[in-house]
Formats: sequence, C-alpha cells, structure tokens
Amino acid sequence: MSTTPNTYWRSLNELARNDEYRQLVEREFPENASELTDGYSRRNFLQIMGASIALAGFTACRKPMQKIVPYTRMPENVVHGNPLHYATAMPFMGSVTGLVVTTHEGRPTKVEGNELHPDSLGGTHILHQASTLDLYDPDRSRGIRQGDEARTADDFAAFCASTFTRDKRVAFLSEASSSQTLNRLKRQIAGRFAASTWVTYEPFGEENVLLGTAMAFGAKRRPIHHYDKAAVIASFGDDFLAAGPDSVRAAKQLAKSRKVMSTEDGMNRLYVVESNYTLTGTNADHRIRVKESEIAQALFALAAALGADGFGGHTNAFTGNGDIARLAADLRGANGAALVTAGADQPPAVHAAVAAVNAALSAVGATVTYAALPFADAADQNAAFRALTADLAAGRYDALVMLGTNPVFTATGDVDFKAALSAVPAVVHLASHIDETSAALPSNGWHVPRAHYLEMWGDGLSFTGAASVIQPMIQPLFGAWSEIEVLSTILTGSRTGGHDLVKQTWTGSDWNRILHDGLQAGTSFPAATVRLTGAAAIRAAAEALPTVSGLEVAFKADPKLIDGRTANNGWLQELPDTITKITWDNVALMSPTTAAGYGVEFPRASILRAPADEEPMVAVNVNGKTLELAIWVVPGHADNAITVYTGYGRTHAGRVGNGIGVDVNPARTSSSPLFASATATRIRRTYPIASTQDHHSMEGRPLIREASLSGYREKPDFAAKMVKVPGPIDEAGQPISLFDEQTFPDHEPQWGMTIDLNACTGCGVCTIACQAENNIPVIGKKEVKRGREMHWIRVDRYFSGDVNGNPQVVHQPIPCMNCELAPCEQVCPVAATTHSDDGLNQMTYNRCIGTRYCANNCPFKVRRFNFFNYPKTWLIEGNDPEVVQMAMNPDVTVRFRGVMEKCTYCVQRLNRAKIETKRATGDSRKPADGTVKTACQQACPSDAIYFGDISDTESVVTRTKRNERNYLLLEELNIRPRTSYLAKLRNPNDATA
Amino acid sequence: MSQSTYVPEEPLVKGNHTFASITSLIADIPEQPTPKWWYIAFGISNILLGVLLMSIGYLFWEGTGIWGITNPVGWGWAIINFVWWVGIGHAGTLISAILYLFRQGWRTAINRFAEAMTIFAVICALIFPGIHVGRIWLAYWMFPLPNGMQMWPNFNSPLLWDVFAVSTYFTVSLLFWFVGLVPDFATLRDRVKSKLAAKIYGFFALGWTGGNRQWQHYEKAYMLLAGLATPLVLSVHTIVSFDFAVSVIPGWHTTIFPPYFVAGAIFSGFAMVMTLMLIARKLYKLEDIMTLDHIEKVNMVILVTGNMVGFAYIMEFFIAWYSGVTYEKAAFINRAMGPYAWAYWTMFLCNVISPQFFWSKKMRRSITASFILSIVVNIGMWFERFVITVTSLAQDFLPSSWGYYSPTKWDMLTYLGTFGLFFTFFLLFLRFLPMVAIAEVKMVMPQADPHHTDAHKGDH
Amino acid sequence: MSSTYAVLAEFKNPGELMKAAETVRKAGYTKWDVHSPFPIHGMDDAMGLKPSKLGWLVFGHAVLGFTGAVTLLTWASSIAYPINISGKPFANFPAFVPIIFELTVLLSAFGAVFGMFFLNNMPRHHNPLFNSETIRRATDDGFFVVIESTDTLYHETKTAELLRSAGATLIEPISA
Amino acid sequence: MAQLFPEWSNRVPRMLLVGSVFFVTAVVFFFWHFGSHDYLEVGYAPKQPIDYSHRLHAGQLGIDCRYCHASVENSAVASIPSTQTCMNCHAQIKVDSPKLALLHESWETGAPIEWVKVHDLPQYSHFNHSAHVNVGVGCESCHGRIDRMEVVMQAAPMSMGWCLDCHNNPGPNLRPVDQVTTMGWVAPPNQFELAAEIIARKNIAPPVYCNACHY
Repeated sequence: MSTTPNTYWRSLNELARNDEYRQLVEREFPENASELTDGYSRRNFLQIMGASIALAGFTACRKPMQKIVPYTRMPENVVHGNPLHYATAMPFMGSVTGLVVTTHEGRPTKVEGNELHPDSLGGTHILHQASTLDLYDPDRSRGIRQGDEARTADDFAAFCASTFTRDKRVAFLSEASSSQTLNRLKRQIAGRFAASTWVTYEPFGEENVLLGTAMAFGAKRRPIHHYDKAAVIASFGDDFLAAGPDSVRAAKQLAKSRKVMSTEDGMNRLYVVESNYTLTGTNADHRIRVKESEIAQALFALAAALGADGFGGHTNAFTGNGDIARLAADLRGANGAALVTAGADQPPAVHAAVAAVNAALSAVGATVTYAALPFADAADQNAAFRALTADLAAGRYDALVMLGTNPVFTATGDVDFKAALSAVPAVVHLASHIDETSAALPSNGWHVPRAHYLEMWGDGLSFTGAASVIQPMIQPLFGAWSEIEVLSTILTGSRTGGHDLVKQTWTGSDWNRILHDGLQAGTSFPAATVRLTGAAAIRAAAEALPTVSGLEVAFKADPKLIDGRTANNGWLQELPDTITKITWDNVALMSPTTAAGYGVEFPRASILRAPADEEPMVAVNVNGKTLELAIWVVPGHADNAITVYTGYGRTHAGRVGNGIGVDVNPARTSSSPLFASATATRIRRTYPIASTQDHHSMEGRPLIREASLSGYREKPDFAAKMVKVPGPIDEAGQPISLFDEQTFPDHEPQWGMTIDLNACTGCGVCTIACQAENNIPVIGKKEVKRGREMHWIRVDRYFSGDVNGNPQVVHQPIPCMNCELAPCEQVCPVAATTHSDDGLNQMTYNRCIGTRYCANNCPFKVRRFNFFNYPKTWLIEGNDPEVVQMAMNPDVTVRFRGVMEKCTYCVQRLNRAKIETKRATGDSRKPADGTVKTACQQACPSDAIYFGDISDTESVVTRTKRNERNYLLLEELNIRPRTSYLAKLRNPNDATA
Repeated sequence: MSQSTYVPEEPLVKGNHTFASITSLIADIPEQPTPKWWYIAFGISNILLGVLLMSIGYLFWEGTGIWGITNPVGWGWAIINFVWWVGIGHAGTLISAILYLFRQGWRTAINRFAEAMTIFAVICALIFPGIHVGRIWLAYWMFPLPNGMQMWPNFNSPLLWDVFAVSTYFTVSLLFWFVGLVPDFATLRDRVKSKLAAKIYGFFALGWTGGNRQWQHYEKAYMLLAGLATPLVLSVHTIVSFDFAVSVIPGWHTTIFPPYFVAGAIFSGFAMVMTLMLIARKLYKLEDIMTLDHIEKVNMVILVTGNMVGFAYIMEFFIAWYSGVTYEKAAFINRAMGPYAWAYWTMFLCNVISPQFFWSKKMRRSITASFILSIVVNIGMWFERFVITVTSLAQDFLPSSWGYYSPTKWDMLTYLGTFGLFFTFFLLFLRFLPMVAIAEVKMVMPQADPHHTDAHKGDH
Repeated sequence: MSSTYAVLAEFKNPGELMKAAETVRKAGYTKWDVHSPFPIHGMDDAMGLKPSKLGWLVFGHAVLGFTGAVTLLTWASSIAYPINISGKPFANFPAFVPIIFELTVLLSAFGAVFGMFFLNNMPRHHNPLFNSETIRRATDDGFFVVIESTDTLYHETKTAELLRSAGATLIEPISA
Repeated sequence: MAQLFPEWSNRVPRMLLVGSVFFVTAVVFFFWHFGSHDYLEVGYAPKQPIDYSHRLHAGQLGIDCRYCHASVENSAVASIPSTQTCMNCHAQIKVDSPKLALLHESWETGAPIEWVKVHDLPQYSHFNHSAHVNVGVGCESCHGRIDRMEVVMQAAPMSMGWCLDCHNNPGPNLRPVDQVTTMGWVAPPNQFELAAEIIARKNIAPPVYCNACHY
C-alpha cells in the first residue's frame, strides 16, 4: 500500500504479524471487533472484565469456527450485549472535567460529558473524545524499566524503599494537578526528606495568570469567567474556546446567549484582539488583528482609556487607536456586564492589567470571580523549574521524581534539562510512553508506565472547583501506575492500590453517590474577595514588557497536540485544524501580505494551470535557531508576523507522532516563550501539506447564510428568502416533481437534524466524537493529502470579506443530509444505498460493491470511500491488533476495502432506542424526544446540533425547523434534506463600521 | 455543396478487377507467409497486453486506491477510458448498419474491419466497468440473478442501464460481424491448401453453399440486423451519456448529452477507422478497394460530426449562462478558466479546430493529413471525456469539498495496456480473417449486375 | 461410381445464370438451386421463391424480449422486494425504458441470426454438393445451377439438355 | 473434392442443442442447491468443549431457556451462561463427573470455557433477541427443537431471504408471549386470528429496510 512512514496503520503493519488476524482479513468483515486472542490484554481482559467473542483460528470446517467466551463469574448488573455507563473525570492541566464513559463488556469505548457536572454540562472537547484512543495506544510502554532492563513492580518498590530514605535530597517534578489525594501525599512528602522540592511544570498552564493575579491582588487567584453574564466580552489573545481546562463551560455559556430563537432575544458581543486566527477569533463579532507582541500594548491602551488603576496617563502605540476607543466605549456602556480576558500564555503583567481593567469595569463578582486554589504553590513555578534544572545540573539533589511531564521535549531552548538529568544519581520518570524524557534517563534511571485516567483511581477538582473521583473502567492494560501509587510507594516503600489511597482521602464522604454522580454535589470554589493592591507594580511590569518592531514569531500551543502530549493520537493528528484545515503537520502561519514578501501568491491563482502539489518553505531565524517550515497563508493573520505551533517534531511519541512536523521548542526562550523577533527567508525546498479544504472562499454561494443581529430583526426570514426555488410549488409546499414520491409510515419516527450555525463555534469535537462512535479509520497524511479523509461529519470553513485585510470566518458542520429524495440512491446499481421507513438515507456496507457513483452524485460530498483496506493494516495486523480492536464500538460494522460509508445519524443508537422504547411501551417504537442523541450532538459543547423525530410536532428539532432562521442547503435541487441549518448571526457594534 | 448537373459516382473498385482477382486479393492474405512487421507489431501488442494484466492484477490485490481517484473525484481514467473505447466502437456499427440501410455501396470496402474494430474496442471498454468497482469479486451483483438475499439490482441506476446496453451492444455486434463473415469463411474454406485450415474455416462457414435459397434468408437477416443495430448503436451512447446526464452535478446534468455523445462517438470512431484503414491499405496493398474516395468520404463524416460536437461545446456554455444557475455557470467557467483549462483547450483544439482542415478537398484526399488528423481527433475525444468526468466532479456545489484529481502511474499503465489488448486482437484478425467483405465487394462491382452485358465488361 | 446426387451446370455470369434460372423454373423443377459468390438481384423472382418468413420469427422474439423485460423489472422492483429508492415509485417505468429496449433488441437479434441459420438448415458441414470440385468456385467467381436427382422431373439426359440449352458452359454430375 | 466433415457432423448441432439444455439446468440446480444456506448452514453442529446436552437439561429436566440465556428478553444477545450459572446446580450435582472436569477447572482457575458458536451471523447483520421474543416470536421458530438436540445444531438457514420471509409475513411465527420458550408449541386452529390480534396489540410492523439489521 502506498504510504508515508509516519502513519498509524502503516507502522503497525511493519511489525511482526499475527497469522490468525492476517487470515481473518480474507473475510470481508471480521467478527465483532472486541475479539481477542491470548496475550497480556486477554488475561486482564477476559477473566476480569468478561465476555467477548474470540476468534479461534480457522479449522477445516465449512466456516471459520467462532468461539464464545462467557464470564466465569457474572459481574453485577452487567446485561451482556447492553453497554454500561459509568461516571468519571478526566484530569487535564490541573483541572478535571466530569465525564460519562460507555463500556461494552468492560471495554471503555466512548466518553460523553457528564450532565451533572458544572464544567461539562454534558459537553466535551476534542481531547476528551480522543482520550479513549490514547488508552488503547499500542505504543504505550509495557512495563517498568531501569535503563534498558525490564523490572518488576517489586523491584521498583525495593528501589524506592532503599533510595528514598529520610536523609535524601529529593526533587519532585509534576504536572499541574488538583488531585486531593496527590496533594495529601505531597504534604506528607514535604516533611519526609532532608530536603525536598516540588515543582509543578506545565508548559502552557495557567501559571502566568496566577502570577498576574498575585501581582494585582497579592495572592494567586484563578479568574473564573461567567461568559453568560457578559453582554460585551473582549479577549486579548485568549482562545478560550479551544480545548482546555475550561473550554467546555466557556462554550456552553457563550452559546447560551447566541441561541437567538426570536427577534426579542439578545446576543452578546465578542471582541477578539489577536495575531493568528484562532477558534475564538472566528466567533468574534469584531476582531482586531495585532501582532502577538502588541496584544499587551493594546490591552494597556484600553486600560488607560478605561482609567484602570495604575494606567492613568499611560500611553503607547495604541493610545487613541480607533478600534480600542470603540471597544472601551462598548465595554463601559455594558455597565458591569462586560468581561475582559487574556490568553494564559500572555505574560503575568497582562493578566494583572486584565484584573485592573475588569475591576475598572466593575465586572468583578459579576462576570468574573476569583478563586483561591487549594493546592497552588505561592512560588513562581516557571522560575522554580529553571532553578530546579540548574540545581539538578549542579548535583544538588540525590533523586528526582517526575510524575508525568516531558521536560526534555517541552522545555524552552535555553533550558537544557537533558543535561541536568544525567547529573542526578537516581531518577524516576512516570510516563505513558518511553518519551523523550524517559529515553534521556541515565542508564540507572527508572521508567514507570503511567496509567491512563480510564484505568486508574484518582480524584481532582474541576476548573470551578467541583470535586470528582476518577474511577477506572478497566484494569490497567499494561500494568501501568498512577501518580498517587508511585508517590505512596516512594513514601512507604510498598505499593498501595489507587483505590485505597483515594478512599483514604475521601473517608466520611458519600462514596457511592460520588461514584454514581461523578462528583460531590454542591462543591465549587467560593468566590474570593479581592482588592487591587498592585497598581504601581502592574504599571511597572507593563511598561517593562518588550515589543518587537520588525518581523516576529509567535509560539502557540497547538490546539490539538498542546505541548505534544497527544502527538501519538491518530484521531487528533488527522483532525483538520479549525482554521487551516491542515492535518498531520505544523507550518509557518502568516498573512497574505507577509507571504507575498516571500513570493507566495494568495489566493493561489489557478487560471490555466494546475495547483502546486507542495507548499513553498521559509527558513525562520529566531533566537539563533533556524526553523524550516512550510508557508501557509491565513487571511486575517497579523502582518509582519509568523505563528508556529508547538507539540510537533517529536522523536519518542510513538509510531503515530514521531517525526510529524517540526519541533519549535528549541527556538523559544524562557524569558519570552511567547514571541521573539526573527528574520525569515524563502528557501528552495518545498513540502507536502495535507489540508482537507484548499478553497477559502464561498464563491458568493448561499451556503452559510449570515446576517447582523439588527438585519435579522428587520427581516427574520432572510435566510429562507435568500434562495428562490424555481418552478411551481405543490400543495405540500414542495417544488413539484415528476414522480409521486414515497411517503413514510406513521408507526416509525421520522428522524431529522438542525444545526445552529450561530451556536456552532467550529471546534471540531463533532468530527472526533463521530470517529470514536463509528469506528472511522485513521488513514494517514498521504491519503489525506490525496483527499481521501474518512470523517463522516466535517466542519467547512470559509473566509469572507477582504482576505488581505481583516476577513471574517464562518464554520459549517456538514454531515450526511439524509435527503428524502437522495440523489445518491437512484444511481447505485445494486441498491446498496436506499431509504428507510424512518427517513434515513441508508448505507448498506455489505451490499456495496464500490462504484463510487453515489459519492459522485452527492451534492454535499459527504460520502467516504475505503480506497484501501484501511482497517486491515490498522486492526488486523501489527504486533497486537487486539489492543486497537478494544477501542472499536461493537455496534458498528467495521468497513473494509472497496466499501462506501457515510453518516447514518448514528443508526445504531436510533435502533437501540427504538427497540428499547418498544420493549418499554409494548407497542410504540417512537422514543420520547431527547432520549436518543447522535454522537456529534451529544459531544457538542455549545449544543449547536438538534436531533429528533420531526413527525412529532412538539419535539425540539421540529420547533427549530419552524424557526425563522431555519434554511435548507441546496434547497433548489429539491432533494429535501432532513438536515437543516439555522442561519448565522453576528452582533457588530454599530459604532464600528 | 451546390451542384445541378449529375456527376456519375466514381467506381467503388479501382483497377481492372475480376471476381477472381478480388477473391485472391483478399482471401489469399491468410495464405501468404506472415510478414516480419506483423511479428514485431504482435510482439509489442503482447507486451502491452502483459502490462494490462499486471496492472489489473495489482488492482485486485491492493484496491482502487492505487488509482488517482479520490473525494470528490470518484471516477477517473477508468470511466474515461470506458466511454472513450465504447465511443470508438460506434463507427463500426454505424458503417455496417446505418450506411447499409442508406445503401451506401462504399461501406463494403471498410465495414468488415470497422466491425472488427467495434468488437475489440467494446471488449477494451467492457473491462473498465468491471474492474473500477471497489469489490470486484462482487461485481456480478449488477446482474439480476436470483439469490438467498432476495435482493435485485436497482433498475433506476444508469450504471445498470449501461451494463445491459453495452453487453447487448457487444453481443449484437459480434453476431452481425459473424453473419457477415460466413460466406467469406466459405470462400476461404474452398481456397486454402492446408487441410487443417480448410477444416477450421469450414467449421465457421457452417456449411455455406452460396445457394440462392440461403442467400435469400441471409440477405433478409442481414437487413434486419442492420435495422436493429441502428437504433441500438444510438441507444448505447445515449445511455452512456445518461451516466452523467441523470446526475445532479453541474456540468453533468445536461439534456444535450445524448446527441452530443453519439456525435462524439461517431466522430472518434471514424477517426479510428481512418487510422486503421490507412495502415491496412498500405500494408496489404488494398489501394484499389480502399480508394481515395473512401478516405474522402470518411473525412467528410469526421468534419460533420466534429462540427456537431463543436456546436455542443458552445451550446453547453450558452445554456449554462441562459439557465442563470450559479453552480452551472461556475462549472463551465471553471472548465475554460479553472485548474483544468489546459485539458479543456486541448480538447477544443483537437475536436473543433483540427477537423476544419477538411473543408478543403485537398486535405480530405491527402493521406498524411488524414492520418495525422485522425490521431489528433482521438486524442481530443479522450480529453473530452476527461473534461466532462473530472472537471465537473472536481468543483461542484460546495467549494469546501473542491479538489484536484491527478492520475497515478497505474491509471496510465492500465490505459496503455488496453491498446495491447486491442491490437493483439486486431492483428490476429488481419492475419487470419478476410479483412474486407469479399462477397459484398463483388456485389458492388459492375459485373455483379445481371443486366450488365459482356460488352461493358471491364470498361469503366 | 455411385449414384448421382445432382447435376451441376456452370454459367459464365450473373446475367446468364438468371436466364437459366428462369428456364429451369419454367420447366417446373422444384428441387434445385443456383449458387453464386454473392446474392444476385432479382434471382428470387427468377427462381420463383416466396418471400422469407424470417421477419415473423424476429417479431416473435421482439415481443418475447419486451414482455420478458417488463415482467422482470416490474416484478423485481415492486413485488419481489420493493425498496424506497430516492423516494421514487417502486415501478418506475421511465427508468425501465432503457433496459426494456435493450432486451427487446437483444432477443430480436438472436431471432434474426439463429432464425436465419434455422431456415438455411445451418450448420450443415457435410453436404453432397461438396463432392464436386467445381462447386467450390461458387464462393469465388462460379455461377451454377444445381438440380437434384430426387426431383420428379429429373432425367439424366433431358435435364442436362435443358441446362445446355440455357447456355451452360459446363455440365457435370455430382455423385451422392 | 473430398468432404471436409463426416456425415455425422450434421447431427452434432442438434445434439449440442439438446445437451446444452440439460447442462444449463444442471448448473443452475448445482448453485441453487449447494450454494444455499439450507445446504451450507443448516445442520452445523460443532463439538463443544463440554458435552452439554440440551435434550437432558431443556428437554427432560425442562429448565426454562431463560435460566441460562438470561439476557434474551432485554438484550440483543441471549448470552451464554457464566460458569457460575452452571455451578448453581453442579456444585452439588455430579460434582465428580469426568464430563464436568473442565467446568470445575474453569470455576477454580477462573479461565472461561470456550464454547463454539453455532448460530453465527456475520458482523454486519445485527440481530436483536429482545426485539423478537418480546413480541411473541418463539425460540423454536429460529432454533428448532432444542429440547431434542443432544448436540446443538443450526436448524434454520438464517439467510437474509429466510429473515425476510418472516418479516414480510410474521403471522405464522407469532405465539402468545408467555409461550415463546415453549418447545413444540402447536399453533391453535385460529392461529390466523391469534396472530392478527398479537400484531394489532403489539403494533407489529417488521421492518424490511436495510438499516433494520445492517449498520
């Protein structure tokens, strides 16, 4: 198979093969994807977790013999064949989000948001959805190692007992964590050793924010924004919608005031001041594009304009800037209902200034509250990390314990952590993979496999302080350890199970209730009272901030890979970037004007010539390092600036993430990690980039219909009126047709979907949720570049307005529209795609012979074809395909070569719901409204997707379809899509024009 | 051509030929020793045939992914080649059937190998619908066979219509060809020295005696077949055009397609006939039978059909503009000015501009010009199918899913391979079968007329 | 030398053959035929042959093909397993036209070809005619009248006489 | 000239004609019969790790199907009983029977017993037991007289066509819901009315569209 060396399936393919499975591929569809042979996973899995169908190889009988492996002891409340749902929580950057996990016969296959949890409210972001794949990543390390030697748990315990004696000087390096248990152990450690240091290292964490608030209020405080209470929101480089500790809550709250269902409804207004186009920027009503280094200046100018404490008389380049002035006026006009935020990667001074501005807007207590974090160290952890590195190098420690984190890869260029490691006599690194840091351990250093959150006991606090317990869904697949287990082993010299450790922390609580609900009811951070004390300090710090006059490079955390921790996740690697739609790479993002300076034309003139196959490249010289990256033009990016993403170019991520993109960390400095002045030159080399959407413009077609709030109020049905459907209309209000069409029976529900383009932020979580639910394969960069991506729901992105100036961006999720008069159906020669009585455009994989005619005739191009046997190399071959197979949803057929596939409205969920309803009611097979959700709908953090029975006139989806903003895509083709859209609105400040 | 005075038709057979000399001119070719060029040509064709088999084998092994096809362009060279080869086939049937009904005596010189060309071209075409599907081993589901699933094909699908149309077309052409061959098989049976050859030809002659009681039914059957083949050949490319016309894709969804495709088919077919004819007549010294008049007549057909095609091209643009449909307009602007403009203008040059040379009699009667242009036209017609198939798909309704299609080496090798298949068959035909319909040529000679007295014999 | 199967007479061109044919017909012979390398215009009348029945055979097949196709398509898509496809009616006749047409043509073509073989009693690889060397020229440039010995009017000398008078350039018996 | 072909060659065409008729018929029959599920599937009765006799347990002892196949009424799968289920009785009964050695071993080691799957639908067809037994489709209708099987064998072809026959006309295979597990249930003379009544009460309209089973 043609391939690139860095793809998931290809590399699995290169490893030792498993004969049984290779034979299996000869059959078109394998048995239930949960099948296992022997091996580690099975011992853990079958005995403890239970039933599954196992393939027992091929005997001479007429058909391959299948074996059924029942439970030996039947677990409680397991009904074989029905999935179970358990509440747990996913820790990320020091906060946990409550989730509900679907398990099939003990295999966690899908995560959903926990509706009871205040920071999820049922929503999720891409990292949550993708996390199941991380659990089953075959590249995870398989056991404890010292140097190159495999070691047992007992060896490690013995080592801990002998090494971590009271007289030792021990350094601890951990990721940000709000785990009560971890911090309980942390406190025990404090007094345990002669000298011990604990540094929390989070490359893109909230440390700057805390330092900023410390500067402003005298103590570290976490600002908690209440977007739903704000009428005017101004973000200074804060991409709060991008996957992060608080993004789900933010999206929920932002969407709340964007669901304009009648002309009476109001809508908040979002200003974004940023350099690169971010997800949040695309949702802005006003976007002010400035270079990364100027964001702070713009903010200070605003602070001055608003008379914030400490900024009286402050002037800078943005003083008197029209946009800033209007922003100031608008914020002030919102009297109290205004909110200003800044990106966590902005320097502390900026966050201090934000605190001052919010105070000046009397937003404190209304749209923003401040929380005292129970486990935050007072010290500057960024500085502490640099100091620790120096101390380690100087041999001031006898031992170093790293709980997670990958400093060797993520540290900025001026911090040589690798060298420091070699100076430490005893090192322990807890990591899910043999990553860069584990690989750089001294020969006597210990690597301990780190448990995935779905296989460990733990606990933690959400961003707003809701306390949750993390319960495992499955036994650790590879004998992995959780942080708390390692810590307790270090303390006690013997391993104590995570369950007991957590239980100790939670003694006295309503344990079962917490496990059931996923959180301790009613827990949250109390709003701390704050007083702005540091005005002078803020001003000093603000005016000390560097600015860049010439070309500058901004280093931003990749929205999908963050600092590279998820680089081995094929789903994330293949998820198109929100703005660029690039997969599997990082590039040099720049504006058309800047790109023109390097001889790149935009939009790419295609007159009389085929588009170039590879992208031009630029060599960026920054901080004495040279980064060679492909040039990618982003309309609306600040001029004279380049943005690059971290997290790429990993060497020890695993077979998926290794060698993808370029590592930009060496070019960063700890003094100014966010931006640096640079020079760049076009180089001769070109580089292939796999982008799923080349075309930036909507070509003036009425695909995404948009109006201003005021325009909508004048003409509420503007969207429907935008297209005149030609020809006469029949009594049903449909354009007349040559045929008398089929009608649908009453005893079946009639499924339909509505997508609110005003609520949709374009985050792409629907794509990954769909991928997880429907066993959609990862196909790798080369295939994506060919245009063969398999996503069933994609998010289209269009730029509108002046591409060289400050264009706007709109998003449109496109699933299968399930047209009632589907053009795809009539052209299939073998009736493989037909229509069901409940109005679905069915795709029958096992009938499909793969003429691809249906895909050609689909006006929305939502059909996806298995050009190769993608699952073969991905599920069948490789060293232990069983592990990957465990991630599969047994309710969905795995599609093999030569078969067309597409969105089915999650028919497996619909059928289950119908059967269950019928069992419950005895006769009706129409599930009650809201009882059945599609994967994309359930995952969406802004509830932009409505789904239900349109034959029920009172169902939510029917009501949305009656809404004035409702319109059908390509209605004039008279294909009668079951999916419709609610038109997009923007709420521009009329003062700005 | 305005002319008032009657100009007597040029005699169809040049040179001083008797029935016997005609017979030997054609029927003795299989007897003569195999010329060296034949072996060389046959060797090359076989190598190409090998390439075809290899690339199909690899396709079976790996899947259609080895081709350039992708989203949104689900059909690439496979379908292009299919339409192209079927189109070429049409000339044969047209010559043998339609010209027969119109009593065009001159057809007799070229109908035999034109029909042969049809059959071989259709074989090449038929390969593609079979192998371009994702699960080749299940392609038989396209036929209405009773089965345990109680499933039947979808008779609404143009692709299914294709299956019926093209297979019917192939069967009927084959029968037509064979019926025409029967009397000539008899001739060979009665001439060849070798007993084995005589037995083989004799077997296919089915015991033909040339008795008038046979000729009576034979002529009737031939006439009926011609009558059936005529609407059939028109229907075949009409239905092929439905593959596109029945869809909703701008650039495909067009009512002009059926006549436009049929004209195009005849256009390319005649060009191919011309190419082959010029080679055959040179190699086998058949100048007396395939005369310059024949060449000129073929060129006229090329000119006429070429202009019909050109008209269609321009009409498409007019309709796109006249329809006022955004997507339709965009589709055609993209054809002429989009990323595939190079293909579009190649097509336009080859199919519309180049035939215009044939307005001049000098060109029409020039061997070289005819040969070059015939090849140019076939290139052009391939590009026509490329433009229709690819450009329409590459840029349809939603700009978000616009893409660019480019073929892989496997696309090219497969296409190249079909030439191997075609010429392998064709060379075998030239070598072992009478490449001109002997009996029919005799029929159009003056002596054949029972009222033609001896006095006129041999005077032209 | 065994019994004769027929007597063969050669004529020098189609015109002569035509006259001869008329003579023989007038003489009232029934079991006879003329052999020529190509069909000769007006020979059917000259021989007094009734028009060919082939047309009816073909028509029969056409009807068969048409009804067969209509039945298959309608039954399969609206009775055997009706499936909702693009909301079109189960029996979607406009879409059936192409296949119905093709099957009609196909069956008719079979009728024409195999009907012709049937009427011509082909294939008949063994034929007493082939006992004659001369007859082989009938596929080249020979024009012959052949009168079978089983004809009631057949008389070894009289028949030969008749043919000679009709202008035969050569007369020879064909052995059975 | 000498004849190219012997006289008998004239008879060959007729013989071929007649022969081909027989040949074609034979070929059609061959695929029709040997290619059908009735031939390929029905009667599949693989050897099981433990010689469990349904005739004894379900037949003579009359244990209800649902005692072992517990989830049949509320899940897609009927489920194979856990070792535990067997041990409920066999902890006391026939404790040291050699036939049950594997059972006891499984109970002690916790290693599951690997039963051989008899009714093996392809993964792309999703059959749901609960959807059928709850509306009065008897176990027997698909699995045959299990109570008479020493070794379980596949009783029905389980081809798509076979499914469709019942989905198009469920009447003949419907029985009172309390009778679904009954073996050898005899349709009453008024089966037609009975079925009509069940269909009306349970609002039975078996889907025949693809997504009902294939997704």
